[in-house]
Amino acid sequence: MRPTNLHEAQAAIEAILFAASFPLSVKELAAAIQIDEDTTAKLLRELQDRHSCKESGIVVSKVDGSFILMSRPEYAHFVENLSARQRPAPLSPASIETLSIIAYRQPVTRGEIDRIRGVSSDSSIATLSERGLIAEVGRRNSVGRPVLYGTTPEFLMYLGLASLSDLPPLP
Amino acid sequence: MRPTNLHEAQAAIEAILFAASFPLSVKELAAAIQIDEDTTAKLLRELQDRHSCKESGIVVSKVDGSFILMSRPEYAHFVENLSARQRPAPLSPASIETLSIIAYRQPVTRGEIDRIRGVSSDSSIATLSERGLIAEVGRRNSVGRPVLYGTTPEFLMYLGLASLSDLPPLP
Amino acid sequence: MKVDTESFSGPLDLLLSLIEKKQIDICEVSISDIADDYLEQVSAMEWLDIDQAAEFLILAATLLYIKVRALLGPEEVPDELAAAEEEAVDPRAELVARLVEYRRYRDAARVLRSLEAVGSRMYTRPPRPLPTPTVRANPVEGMTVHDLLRAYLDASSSIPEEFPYLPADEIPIATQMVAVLVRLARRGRSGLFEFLGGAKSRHLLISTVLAVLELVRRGRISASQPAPFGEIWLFPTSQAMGGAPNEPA
Repeated sequence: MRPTNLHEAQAAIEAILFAASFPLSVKELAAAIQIDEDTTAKLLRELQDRHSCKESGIVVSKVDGSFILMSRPEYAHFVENLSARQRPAPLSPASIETLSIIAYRQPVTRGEIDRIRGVSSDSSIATLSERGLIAEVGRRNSVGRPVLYGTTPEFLMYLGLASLSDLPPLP
Repeated sequence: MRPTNLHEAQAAIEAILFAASFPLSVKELAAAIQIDEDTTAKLLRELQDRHSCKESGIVVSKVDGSFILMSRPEYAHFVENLSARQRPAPLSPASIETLSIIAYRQPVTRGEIDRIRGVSSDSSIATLSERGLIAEVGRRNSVGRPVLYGTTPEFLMYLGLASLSDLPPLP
Repeated sequence: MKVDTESFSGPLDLLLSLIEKKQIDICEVSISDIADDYLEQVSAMEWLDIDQAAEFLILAATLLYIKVRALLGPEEVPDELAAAEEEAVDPRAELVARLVEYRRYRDAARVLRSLEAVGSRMYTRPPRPLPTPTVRANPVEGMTVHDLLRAYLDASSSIPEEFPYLPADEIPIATQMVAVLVRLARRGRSGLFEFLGGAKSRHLLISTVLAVLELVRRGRISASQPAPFGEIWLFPTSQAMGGAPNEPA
């Protein structure tokens, strides 16, 4: 299916550039919207003009003969403001549970965690590892040599614990 | 440094939304551009309007009270023409049925889902969790303390809904 | 006829589609009529695994049970069956209620499917890392060790939810398959209702029906019903005694 008019064709180019993860050539864009390369090049120039005023937060950049959308460099410091304020999302209930099992039973395998929770804990283990709260601490000497997990020094630091023995005792 | 005028502020919002590529709240955006939340909300509405015509390949979507830029759905097939973005495989009949039970009855346990469907929903729940459309949201305060499931913001994005209250009423 | 198991999300989906094909209201439907359609479809299915088959067969057993009850009439229900029934609610009413509830979510799923067609085709920008903040944020902000203790106690008191159909003391289907084969080998033929009438509990009844269905499917026995609503006769086939009943089909 082709765009029905040139306005639509230009919007389609914008949509493609937005969703693409790398710069695209006139040839590639022309093939995607099934319009000849000359018209595509003309539409790209117009799109570049439309985004060239300061009222647009997005610009069309030409890199090595290919096109890519970027945020306007003048506003880069606002983007930095945002990232400086970004707080990681709070841990999900599943991740807190997984962390608690690792904290109290370490070293512990994935299988043991899953058995206690009654559900798969794969994504929780990934999140906790990514945040540096748990780490692989070895392998169990049993069939399959499963990985053992334990908490990290950062875990103690962030929870204000001097050592694991400061965890509240189990009733 | 603050934007010198409202045009610049609006462009800055657009630049931040483009760079972030995840949903941002009015509060987060207001903090990043150092402008009050009311004005930020007004600028966001204007930005949404500016992108609402078919000449724009990008739209401003509201998901769960936060904002994100997305490609206009009318141009999806052009985006998919470039192998960079593959259309996600539609959910299986069993998975979409499981998803609808979770969406309308959340928070809900695995046992309740199985009872309604008359079959085990283990593999559907695994698929939906893996695709980030559902998540564990806690445990029910009853015997066995079963895990409760609910939908995620990705679920809203996946179906193009602004909030759960926009779900069509249950037949 | 080959029926694709993937085209139905489960036994209730299949049953509901059969009812809707006849354009009958769920509450008015004759379960006895529908039971035959359902069994015909189920026996034409190609099973991927035994768990999946079991889910469809359990409903088949329920349908047969309702049909048997309807055929016998209240005064003819054997004592054992009547006793088993007293503890349970009317199986027909129970099934209709389940179908009505299931239908709401199946229909809602159709609506979600239409939303999926549009929503899933709005693409976000591929995520790229933002400029790295200079100070690393606390990954467990707002959480205390007491939250951790509570979470641990919560998780360790959990019991996985069991699939709610088959009671823990179910009679293994394989055991009943052996029993059916042995009886047929001795007598040459037997009536289905005779088998079912001997069931001492609802669980045994279900296992027996499942065993019979499984044996028919594997070609170990054959079944015939000479007259409508009459006795269903079971016969051993030439392969009746070939191999253990629990070997893969």
